[in-house]
Amino acid sequence: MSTTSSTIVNLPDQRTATIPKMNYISAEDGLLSWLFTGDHKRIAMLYLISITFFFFIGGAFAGLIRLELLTPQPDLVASDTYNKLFSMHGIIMVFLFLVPSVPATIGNFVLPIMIGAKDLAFPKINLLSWYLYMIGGIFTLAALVLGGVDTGWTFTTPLSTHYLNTHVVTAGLGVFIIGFSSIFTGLNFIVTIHRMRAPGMTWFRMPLFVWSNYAASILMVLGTPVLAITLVLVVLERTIHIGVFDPNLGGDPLLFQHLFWFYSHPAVYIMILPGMGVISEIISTFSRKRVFGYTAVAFSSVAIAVFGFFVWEHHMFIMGVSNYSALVFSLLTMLVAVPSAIKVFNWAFTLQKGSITFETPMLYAFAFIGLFTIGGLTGVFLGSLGMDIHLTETYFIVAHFHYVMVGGMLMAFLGGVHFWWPKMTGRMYPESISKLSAVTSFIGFNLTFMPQFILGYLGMPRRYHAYPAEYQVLNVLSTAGATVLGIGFLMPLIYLAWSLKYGEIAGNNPWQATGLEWQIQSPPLTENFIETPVVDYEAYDYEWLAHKTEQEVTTVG
Amino acid sequence: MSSHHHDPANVTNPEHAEHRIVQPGTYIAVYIALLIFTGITVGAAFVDLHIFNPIIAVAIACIKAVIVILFFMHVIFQSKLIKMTVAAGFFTFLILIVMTLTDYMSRAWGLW
Amino acid sequence: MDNTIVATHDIQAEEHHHVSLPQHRHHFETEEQQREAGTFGMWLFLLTEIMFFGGLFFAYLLYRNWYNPAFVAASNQLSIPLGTVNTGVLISSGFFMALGVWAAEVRKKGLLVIFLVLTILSGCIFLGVKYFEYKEKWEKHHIPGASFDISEFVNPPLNPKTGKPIEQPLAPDMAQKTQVFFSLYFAMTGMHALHMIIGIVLLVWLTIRANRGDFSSGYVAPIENFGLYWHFVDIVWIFLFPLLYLINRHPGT
Amino acid sequence: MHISPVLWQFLVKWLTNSALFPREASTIAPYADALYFFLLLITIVGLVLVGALVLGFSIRYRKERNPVATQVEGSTLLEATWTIIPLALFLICFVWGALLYFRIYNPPTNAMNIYVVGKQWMWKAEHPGGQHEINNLHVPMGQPIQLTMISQDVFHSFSIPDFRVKREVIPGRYSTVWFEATTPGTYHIFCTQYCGTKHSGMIGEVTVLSPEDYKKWTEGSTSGMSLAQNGERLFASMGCNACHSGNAAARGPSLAGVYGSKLQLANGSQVLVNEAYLRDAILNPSQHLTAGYAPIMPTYQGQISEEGLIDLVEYLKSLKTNYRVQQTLTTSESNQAAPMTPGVVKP
Ligand code: HEA
Ligand code: HEA
Ligand code: HEC
Ligand code: CUA
Ligand SMILES: [Cu+2]
Repeated sequence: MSTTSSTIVNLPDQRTATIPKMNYISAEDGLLSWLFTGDHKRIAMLYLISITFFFFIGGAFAGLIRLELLTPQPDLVASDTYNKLFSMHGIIMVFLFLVPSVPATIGNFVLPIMIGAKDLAFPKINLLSWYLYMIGGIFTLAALVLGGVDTGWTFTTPLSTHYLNTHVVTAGLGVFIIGFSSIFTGLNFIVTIHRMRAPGMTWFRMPLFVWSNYAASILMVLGTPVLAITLVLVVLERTIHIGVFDPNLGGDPLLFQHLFWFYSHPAVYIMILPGMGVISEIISTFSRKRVFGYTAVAFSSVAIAVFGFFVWEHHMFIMGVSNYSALVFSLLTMLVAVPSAIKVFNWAFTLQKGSITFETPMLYAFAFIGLFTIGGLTGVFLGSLGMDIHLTETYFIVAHFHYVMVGGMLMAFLGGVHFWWPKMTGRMYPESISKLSAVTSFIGFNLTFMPQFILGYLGMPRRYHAYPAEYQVLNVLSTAGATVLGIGFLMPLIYLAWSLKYGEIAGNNPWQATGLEWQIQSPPLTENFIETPVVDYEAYDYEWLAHKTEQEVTTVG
Repeated sequence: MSSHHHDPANVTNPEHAEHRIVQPGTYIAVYIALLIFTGITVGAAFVDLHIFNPIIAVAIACIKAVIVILFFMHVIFQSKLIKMTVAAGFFTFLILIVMTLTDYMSRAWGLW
Repeated sequence: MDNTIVATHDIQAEEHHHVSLPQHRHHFETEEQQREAGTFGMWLFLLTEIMFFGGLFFAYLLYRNWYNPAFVAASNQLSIPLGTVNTGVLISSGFFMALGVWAAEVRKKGLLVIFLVLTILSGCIFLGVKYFEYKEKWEKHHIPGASFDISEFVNPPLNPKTGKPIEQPLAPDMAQKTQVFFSLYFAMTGMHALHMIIGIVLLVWLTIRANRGDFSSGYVAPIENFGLYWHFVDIVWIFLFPLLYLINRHPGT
Repeated sequence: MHISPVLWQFLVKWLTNSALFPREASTIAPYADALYFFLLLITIVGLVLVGALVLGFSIRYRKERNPVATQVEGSTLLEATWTIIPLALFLICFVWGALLYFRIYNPPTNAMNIYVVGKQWMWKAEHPGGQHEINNLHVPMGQPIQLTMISQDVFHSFSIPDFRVKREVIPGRYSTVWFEATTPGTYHIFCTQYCGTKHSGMIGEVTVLSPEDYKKWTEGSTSGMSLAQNGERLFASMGCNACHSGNAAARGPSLAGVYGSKLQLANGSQVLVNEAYLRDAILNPSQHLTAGYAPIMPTYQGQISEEGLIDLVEYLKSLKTNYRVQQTLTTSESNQAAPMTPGVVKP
């Protein structure tokens, strides 16, 4: 027992503790038993490994981008190579890393357990989803190996359909296939949440992580198919020259933009909502308090999902859409920002009167709140029509979305991985070095992307391979920051791997958290629960937990 | 199966409906209705009704689709959850159409 | 300390004691739960299909309004008899499918197999007719792309009796836009046909299983859920038919 | 501490030279900056507020000081507060942004029109007087300039950060933007929409001149033919005047004074004839038939470049009577080159 006054970590006696013999990892041996598993926890692990792999590929591209931008001259790579770098960086980071990040790994692992289910509703479809992801990933890698693709992650027509001779079709098909993997994950979550809750697990007893993944799943199911059909049309237009988007044949290239952003704006909420769920869990656990305004936070997730469908045109404000319609979409954009504000303030007030400790996941959660607030409020700049004219297509956008995607979701993802690591592996990560890495990435992050806001207002366009010399100072800062950031992201890779073997034994509930997943052994059994749990307490009920622990101690001891 | 596994809330659960077997009679009625409506659409297409031609065509198609959804696809006997799900799908489709049309319809505003 | 609600006794003994059907999956509490989960999952999948076709329908709506004369002229190239027959065929196949579900529910194996086979047959007829329609377009160079030919719309063939063109001739710029119609025609009917082909493959597999007796003892979820898919494909056609074939069939306006 | 003098100079230069904010060189820039500062203010206030709450609570309620948490359910009053206040602030941002947007995209009526054609990867500017520039744009100070822009291939985007204006340049359709420069000097033009390999090379400079210098510049760099004159030649050589001869018996309508008028279309609607309409009438004539005429006008799609179209459009805009057309008619029939009278060069 290692509880000091500044931590809540509660580990079993390391001399006698062991990892339970029977668990989902030891249940079966051999690679095949993983490749044909139906166990949501094993699939989560498969996903974790795959997305980490793709993250570092995407990160390597980011590194090369930043290196090239160190000097104003186009000296490191040729311009078409540079274009391929940011295109592959964007495609990989968005579709192969960030969209599946929290839902397919952490969500897959803990969501069924949180609601007391033995598995997701459709284990085979869950596995299929991973295979689709891998096939899509292979397509994308193939496009990369064969010579890359330089459309940007937005596949803008008519550039992508008629003017580039890179591997657009391969990459497009890759994204198409990954889209179905995402659809199946979302579908599985929705059915599971509706149908598989344990007795007593009412909607308003569900952890907020479940709510936010539910909201994100709605977006995945309803948004992704539109991207799919759009990519099909792009591929057809490129291969057999049908004329749906081609202005020379009478098509409207803006139609592509509409259809693309109809998915891709909701997609940015797919990329943040699950992370918000992680933050709710972490903040509650480490301040030992029920999340302030539980219902408001739960409903704000759903509100973001619903309103998220009404704002896509804000990516097209200067593209020649009708000014009146831009007006409508700008107004709606302002509305969709409100639920995020509600969440942020509720998290802040969860801390009030809590009993706060600062373990690594909590540091990531703090980073999230700060960085997401900056990223989100700069989103309001962009939603404000007149301001968007000056800011759009500059580094301001780049900074905005890295603040929400990297500063927000990636930090949440890392926080979540640290938070549930003991549950997933049965072992603790090393605490001090992980704190160091959290702080490193926070500093590196701000150094990388804060200068980009200024660059953007100065007017430096995005997707530029060379730039006027007066922008260099800020770019140097940014590149320096990216180096620090890269180190901050590499460290967890190393020490988490290390901890698989040498980490301390975690026990069932190192954080003394209330979720159902913490009431079972770590790592869990294949079946999660031997007997279906009956839930008779609200989410985040620390009094219930204290009471239960007390009882157990008295009965066992 | 031990009894506490049943959620007592299920009895009035809006997500739950008794399973019901639809009899062939219903299917035959629906089948005939669908064929008749097909005939009507084709017939209506040959009559010049100006703006009403496409409206009628789409209206009939909608009626046919609703019949199929309700009876062939059993939605009328399904739980509220399924009904809401179906509605949500078409609602999102409407968002796509209506919100995109805000752009296309108002592009020429101020030019007449 | 051990603060778990999970006892650590042997799990094997506990497992699967409530199973009543071999198809029942271990992680569902009851068969009913499994069945409803399946239906719900299928419906969610159909939602994605709605949105998938939704993108195409919007494109159609837009260009039909922009290039109405071209859409009218191009639409009149499609054969109403073939389209109507195919609509009938597809509705019949949906009807057989519905009866198949009923047969499975009342556990009549023979009937089930018959209805499934009828469904497959009607599906194949539909695709066969579609093949001939496509072939005609191919011969007339109405497939979008480099070889697309607009001459028929600029100079419509003359009616042998009256000596007048059978269609309103289109100005060349408008005639170009018939290509947009055919692009959408092929994209939409092609996607629809693709769904039918996938459906027929699944149907064959289901028929084999039905013939083995898999669905004759109360386990009908695969048949039911496949039925939902098949009916959805029908619905898509129910819209495609008037939209593509019947835009304006009253000459003189 | 020793800093290399080169680096030092560089830093000084950078700090004194628009280190944090771009120059304000157009009438719109101050408006944009005002909104920017307002948004920055909101962001800083919001960030400080959230930061203060999080840090304050973290210090006050850390475990050492507060070993046992007090459970609190939530508060409707607080929820309402942080729904309504941000909403109100965001709505202000919306209204302010919308006002700015319409200011930037609605040109004043007295604006001088310059055409810009974007193509992979260069900007071509065409002044009404016939001056052509590549990756350069000379404009007079203190005069509203409207750019009518079109792309020959893919999406581009015409951006002058120091003016705070930007607009997508679209294939197949005119888009417009306007500005009024306030300070002489040169400023960056960027293509900000990703447009292929040399996207980052699609840059240029806008040179703001005093009205006198601008006049000198126009005279110095004229090619001798105004856009309208070029258009007139095209009008003859492409055979437009065969139908648009201005005679009552002509097969096509008279085009004199058509620009700026309201046309009655065959489908019953009315349209205002602007540049975009003229361009479209040449490429897709049957899409908006003028009432009373048959759809006989051929399409010129693919037979004429965007520059040619601009010339024609300028010519049609300048066409106040049919006098020139008839002149052209006779000269072209007699197989002579179109005459060059500077009289029609009125933008
Ligand atoms: C995770 C991803 C994510 C998230 C969550 C967001 C969130 C938001 N985004 Fe962002 N966005 C992207 C990812 C994301 N975005 C990407 C990838 C692009 C570029 C795509 C490309 O072109 O390549 C983009 C581009 C983009 C644009 C288009 C810019 C352009 O191209 O011209 C716009 C315009 O409106 C916008 C707006 C917003 C808004 C209003 C939000 C809102 O949801 C934010 C809401 C949050 C807050 C507002 C913060 C919390 C509020 C408070 C704490 C209250 C503060 C207190 C007071 C005010 C008192 N985004
Ligand atoms: C999830 C999304 C995500 C994430 C995590 C990131 C992470 C990063 N991104 Fe990226 N980014 C996007 C999404 C993302 N980005 C998108 C969508 C675009 C737009 C693309 C487009 O325009 O189409 C973009 C564009 C973009 C640009 C603009 C390019 C341009 O417009 O010209 C820049 C420039 O600085 C950049 C930088 C970075 C940096 C420094 C990181 C850092 O956070 C990365 C840190 C990580 C590392 C540095 C990895 C560390 C490991 C190693 C270095 C090991 C190396 C291994 C080997 C060599 C084998 N990104
Ligand atoms: C074969 C005859 C013919 C030729 C050649 C022709 N036009 Fe036309 N044009 C017409 C007719 C008829 C109309 C009116 C019906 C319509 O709108 O299409 C018209 C309409 C127009 C209009 C729309 C304005 C209005 O008042 O209706 C413009 C602009 C125009 N033509 C420009 C041109 C130009 C420029 C050319 C040459 C490049 C050209 N036309 C060649 C017959 C012709
Ligand atoms: Cu042109 Cu970028
Ligand atoms: Cu967006």
